[in-house]
Amino acid sequence: MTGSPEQVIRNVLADLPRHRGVVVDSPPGAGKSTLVVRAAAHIAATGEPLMIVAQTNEQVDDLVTRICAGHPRLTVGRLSAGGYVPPLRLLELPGVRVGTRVQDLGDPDIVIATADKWAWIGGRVWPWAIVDEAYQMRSDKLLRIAGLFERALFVGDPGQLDPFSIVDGDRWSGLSWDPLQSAVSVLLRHNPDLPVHRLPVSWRLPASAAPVVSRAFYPFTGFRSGTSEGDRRLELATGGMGTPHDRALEEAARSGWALLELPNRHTVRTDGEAVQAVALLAGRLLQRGAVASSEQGERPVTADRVAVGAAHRDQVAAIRAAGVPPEITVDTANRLQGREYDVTIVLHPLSGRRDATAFHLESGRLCVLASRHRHACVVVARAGIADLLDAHPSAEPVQLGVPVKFPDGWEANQSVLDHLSRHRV
Amino acid sequence: MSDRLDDLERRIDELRAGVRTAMRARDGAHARVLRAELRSAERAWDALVSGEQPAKEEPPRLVTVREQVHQGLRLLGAAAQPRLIVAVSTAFFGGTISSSRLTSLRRDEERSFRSLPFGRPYYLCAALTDRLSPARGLLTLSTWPLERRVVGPLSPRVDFLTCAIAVAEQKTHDERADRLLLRMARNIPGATDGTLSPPDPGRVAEAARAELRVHADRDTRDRAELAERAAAQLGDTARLFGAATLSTIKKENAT
Amino acid sequence: MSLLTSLARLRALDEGIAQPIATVRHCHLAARPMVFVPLKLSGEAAAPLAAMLGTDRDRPRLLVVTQPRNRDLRFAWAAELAGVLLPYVEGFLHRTETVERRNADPYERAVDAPQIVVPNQAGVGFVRLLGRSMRFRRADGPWPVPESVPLLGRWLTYFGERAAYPGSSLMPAMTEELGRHWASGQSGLEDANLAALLAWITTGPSDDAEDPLIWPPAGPATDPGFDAEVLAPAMESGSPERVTEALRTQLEPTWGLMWQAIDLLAGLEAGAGVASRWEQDRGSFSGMAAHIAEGAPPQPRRDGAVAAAAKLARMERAQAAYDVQRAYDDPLVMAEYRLTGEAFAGEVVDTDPGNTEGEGRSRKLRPIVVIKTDDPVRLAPGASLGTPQRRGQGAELVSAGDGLVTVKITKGMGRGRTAAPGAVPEIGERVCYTSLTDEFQGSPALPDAEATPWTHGGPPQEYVPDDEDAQEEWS
Amino acid sequence: MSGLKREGDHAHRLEALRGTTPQQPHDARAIAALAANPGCARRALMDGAGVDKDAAARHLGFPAPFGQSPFAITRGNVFEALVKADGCAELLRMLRELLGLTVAEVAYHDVENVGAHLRHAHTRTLIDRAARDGHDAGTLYDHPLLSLEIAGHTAYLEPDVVAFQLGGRFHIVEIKSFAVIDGQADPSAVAAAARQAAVYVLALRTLLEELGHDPLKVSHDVVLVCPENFANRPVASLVDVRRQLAVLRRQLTRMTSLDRLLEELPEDLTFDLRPDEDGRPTRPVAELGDALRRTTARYAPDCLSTCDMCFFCRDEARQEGASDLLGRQVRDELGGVASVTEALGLADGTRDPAEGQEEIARLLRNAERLRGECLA
Repeated sequence: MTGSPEQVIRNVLADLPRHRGVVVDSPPGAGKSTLVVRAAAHIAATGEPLMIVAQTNEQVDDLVTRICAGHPRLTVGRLSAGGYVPPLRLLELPGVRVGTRVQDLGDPDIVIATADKWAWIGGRVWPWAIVDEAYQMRSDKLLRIAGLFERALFVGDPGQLDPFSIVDGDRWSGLSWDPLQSAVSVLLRHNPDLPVHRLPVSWRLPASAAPVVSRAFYPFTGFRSGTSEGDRRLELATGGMGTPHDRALEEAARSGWALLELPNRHTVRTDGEAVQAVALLAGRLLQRGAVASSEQGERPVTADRVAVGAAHRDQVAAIRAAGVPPEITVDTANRLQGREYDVTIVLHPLSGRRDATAFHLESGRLCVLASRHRHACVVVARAGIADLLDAHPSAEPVQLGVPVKFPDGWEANQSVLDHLSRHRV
Repeated sequence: MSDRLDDLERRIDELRAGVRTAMRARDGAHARVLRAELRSAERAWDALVSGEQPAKEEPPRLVTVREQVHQGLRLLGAAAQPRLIVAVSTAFFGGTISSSRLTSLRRDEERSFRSLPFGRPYYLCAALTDRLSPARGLLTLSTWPLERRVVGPLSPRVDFLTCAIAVAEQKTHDERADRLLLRMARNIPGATDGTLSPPDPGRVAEAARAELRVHADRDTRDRAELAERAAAQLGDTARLFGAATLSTIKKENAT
Repeated sequence: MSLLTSLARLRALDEGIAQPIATVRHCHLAARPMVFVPLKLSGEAAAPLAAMLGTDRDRPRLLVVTQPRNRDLRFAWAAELAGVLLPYVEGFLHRTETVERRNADPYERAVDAPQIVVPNQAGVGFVRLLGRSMRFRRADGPWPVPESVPLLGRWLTYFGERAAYPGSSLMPAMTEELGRHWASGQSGLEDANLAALLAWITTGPSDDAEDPLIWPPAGPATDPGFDAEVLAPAMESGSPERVTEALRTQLEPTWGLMWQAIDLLAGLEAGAGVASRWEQDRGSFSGMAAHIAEGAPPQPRRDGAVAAAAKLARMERAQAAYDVQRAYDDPLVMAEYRLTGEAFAGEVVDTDPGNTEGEGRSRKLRPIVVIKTDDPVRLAPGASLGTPQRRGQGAELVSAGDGLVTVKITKGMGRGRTAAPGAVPEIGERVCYTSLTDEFQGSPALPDAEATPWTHGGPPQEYVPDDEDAQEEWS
Repeated sequence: MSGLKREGDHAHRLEALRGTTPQQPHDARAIAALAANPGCARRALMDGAGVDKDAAARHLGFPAPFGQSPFAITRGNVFEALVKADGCAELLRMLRELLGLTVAEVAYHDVENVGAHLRHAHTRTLIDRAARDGHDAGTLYDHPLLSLEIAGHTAYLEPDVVAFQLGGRFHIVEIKSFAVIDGQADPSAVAAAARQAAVYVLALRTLLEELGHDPLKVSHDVVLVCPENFANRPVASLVDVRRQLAVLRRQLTRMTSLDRLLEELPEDLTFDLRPDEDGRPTRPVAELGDALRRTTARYAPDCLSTCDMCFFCRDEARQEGASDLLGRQVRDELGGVASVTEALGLADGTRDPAEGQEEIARLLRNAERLRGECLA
């Protein structure tokens, strides 16, 4: 691992005028947004117009807020689709204008929109662009907007879920412009000489989690935690009752991880017992008045600081129906990407399964679920995942000309499971 | 007659099914018996359908296989595999041999030599490996110097380039010769313009010579050393057809 | 596959006969389909061995390459194949209708289109490879072929590509179509065997279907035992008749199965969306014909960046539409969504047809319908809904719980102050609502291929088929 | 001490399982196939004991549905000969184009020249010399013979060609006759080739390690040579086999840890075919069947393309009415319900859910209700 985060950011900024494209890989919570805001201000300071591309409306709004907070004198135009209702906090910002057409925005320093919205814009070329969450963006989206800018900074997390399609895209596999590949893969295959930087420090993941996530999902590049052991503390205000759920929360508060293991059994996806356990854990966490203290100070872990993650939508629905406090976010891995919480409760994708499919083994899925927390992550799973991995047949097809993707989902799952087994309740 | 044909067809179907069932059960012996019956039924069917026994016409053979191989090797001027010899023979001498007929050739030659040493003006014989054993699948001429008949590590490549030059330098070029030359030229750096059109023979020869110069010194050295060993250690038969094993050499040396 | 299909498979296994998983037919069946059963030589990528084809079940054409390693014979076979397929395909180009388009010139669309039916997915793959191996050949130059061969290559490429397009019926694979309508009591893998699948549907499972001596494989791969014991000796004998007869024995059984399968599918009534998808097929077919008529070059070896993105967008759109249409056309398909809580059906127990929202000029009719359902509803309030009973309408979920769902109709009520008769479901009517809706959102434009950006390799070299393409060896 | 004893027992038990049937040697394909269904105890035991599964299945009256067409075999042989013809002229061209092999690097060693019995030793010598001498070593090694320890037995492996002098590293060359068309080949065929090549990579790495060299001198990129498009002309592609190597290592480790499976077996259990003098099995079929049925198979339809025992196990699954017959996905969807009648009983309500089955019962009953409603 080379250089401090500050040094990396400076290197990135220095590279911007030297290359047509610059890529920055950012592991979970490594200050990607901070980098985007810094780079935006840096470019805007040159007086040249900048466009920013993000993937979802929430991400766009979030970036607008951060840019305005950090650089109140910059003017920002927020492009949106017709049906979009901007949140109040955005309308209150002085330098921000919202509109559906570029003409409506005046002539701001920065124009920002989702990739989907940018695809409808034409007739103008920006000298600079920043593409956020570029690993989650499909390359066909990039194809639609790449004509809008001359140079670009691509920022994203290579460890999360790859983009996908509802149709079979095998016909394009091996092509350097395979539309189903991520924007970054296609960009780098055509421009292999572009510099790729890596943010080396996760500010989100605590010292207990960074090495685990790094080893399992970023085995070749790696990253470290920005905080040391003991910098983050999670305390439960009220005592437990000695139930497995309480003990799991105590273990998580103590060590940052807990595996609440249920008896080995093959179940349906919406395994009632596991769903119940997840809901119970979420409820108990709030009841016991968890308090998180960190370099940001001390604050209670309120419902909005807790998330519950699962692999499938029907699991999410079942968990919700099982009585999770409504303010707690419950969602699939896909939709938790890029989010941050104090504590997460995860239903393990392989829990209760008899056979692992490629979907279940996709390393990005587990990576997202295991890297959203600042303090602790509680995993609920049925026993037997180790046997399931052991029995997993390996017959994945191999496409010529498609670079092998690492980490392998099997290895990543094994690595995480190995760590979790030390925090079993 | 059509009754007879129907009967035969039914019988053939039965036999085929029987053979395939036996084969799936890996019952080789039973399958062989049925297969023999099947072949005779099929022959009878052929005879009925075409009204006569199909007699395969052998093309008139003017030049013996042996002589065709000799011609081919003389043209190539280096140790070569049967496949290449056949291609050369077909392209330049209107040859009719197939490489399968060359498999027993070397053994026949050896037998003939043993019964009457040096009774013929030339023998089709083996190339010799660094162990002085016969190299697999390579033919040479007895009239060549030993240096040309031994193979060091670089010799397969050197021989290939030598052969390519020889093919390129042939005066007459028809379509078959062009195709042979193209096939060889594609594997020599700089010998083609990258298309599938017939290559320029001069360019091919030039490119082959250029690569040859890279290997020549070392290969010549290796061959000289091998040839010296062969001359010193092998008797007449082994010098032409290769020493079978290490023990053969010892025995031959002893006598 | 859903639990509903799994249950049907379990039932099939238990009862020894396949179970329906569709109540209507979801593919178009042509009045005069071309059944095409090709065989290839083992060990080769696309060396044709034989094909049985035709539009008349009683008079199949058998085309055979009696010596598959002889390229002249192979090209002759290709020309023969063109002699059968091209007249069939081109026969549909004469009768057309004029289609008006918004923002574009009107165009001519064939009133009917060809349909080439192959036994299985591997058959489609083989057609694609055949097309690939033929379309670059030329009628002049060093390896000349009959002019019809490259033309056939372009059509086969087109059909093979179109087969991957969701909902298209120009080149259906029989086992796939059967499998969309019936669940057998065997695995999906075993369903790829046409004889086995048909046995499940008609008479019940039979191990005979896996015995190549009784039911030869439906191709394009032949049975290795047949290759070893029958075909190889026949070829060696040098008797074309014997080779032909041998291959006939391998094709005739499948030929019969194919027509049996067509009859089975024909026994189902077509779903409502079938005609509109076939209309798209006709449009696509006419487009391809126009393309060829304009003298455009053959399809490139692989899609360029822009073409790939455009095709992906079209295919995704087609897939979404196909999924929605099948559910709206077929209650048994909709049941899969009811099972997962994305749809619900039940009886209307209360209505407020005159409910309005807003005041004055913006006052709008928003009838309320309350439905009693046994389905597990997993839809959040505010979810927008559609209904197969009134396809023009849109609705919104107001609340759900305790087996009662309240729905507000938000679209398709017209401007009147009261609802048109029949527009609002009556009490006692059975209705179904689902969050699955087919709302077409146009996809944004792609750059022209010449303007491919630097991120995708820049403008591609213009594709001109060269001599190398035409002379590519056919081993 | 006890570990040693256990290991001895283990080997002894495996010998007993095989009985008088000759040991079935593992080739690269068989080793690569170990990963096809690792959860199957029956297969693990048969492979571990070196039982000839093909012979067993035939004897049981369930011959495997595999066969290779003579046309495919001929095609494969002809293609390999073409690639290796004229001192590997085609191969040299491809290595020069693909990996930048320099023109000077052409030295060719046919390991087989020494005769079959010395091939393995000669391979060792040549590879040792190459790893030691570096640039002065040969470039292509034809017909090498490598070995790998599989569950206590030595398996001999024959890679097509080993190439050296590509950046100072050894590369396994794998020649296959399936076509690469416009840059793409059948992904399952490529995967099979990659799994097989990974076995060679591992064997060669093991050899280097034994000889005291750096095992990573063997590249994890293998050179896959296939016919291009519809012609015979070979084309080479690099295939990264790191994933296959990881899987292979896991499977080989599993092979040596069959203890748990062996412990559960009755003492006298054997899969012996009792071959007569001609090698024909004489063991009563029913007896062999019973012996095999005392081990647990994990049948899945994928077995139909990967395991010699597939028809036997499918038949067993049918008799048991196992939902495995319908595929892994169906089986997984049914949660813990393994039998068809049980699932149907839960669906139509004729059977009360056991503890833990309430959920799947509810889902199945709902599905049954919906089907009934729609088909009425």
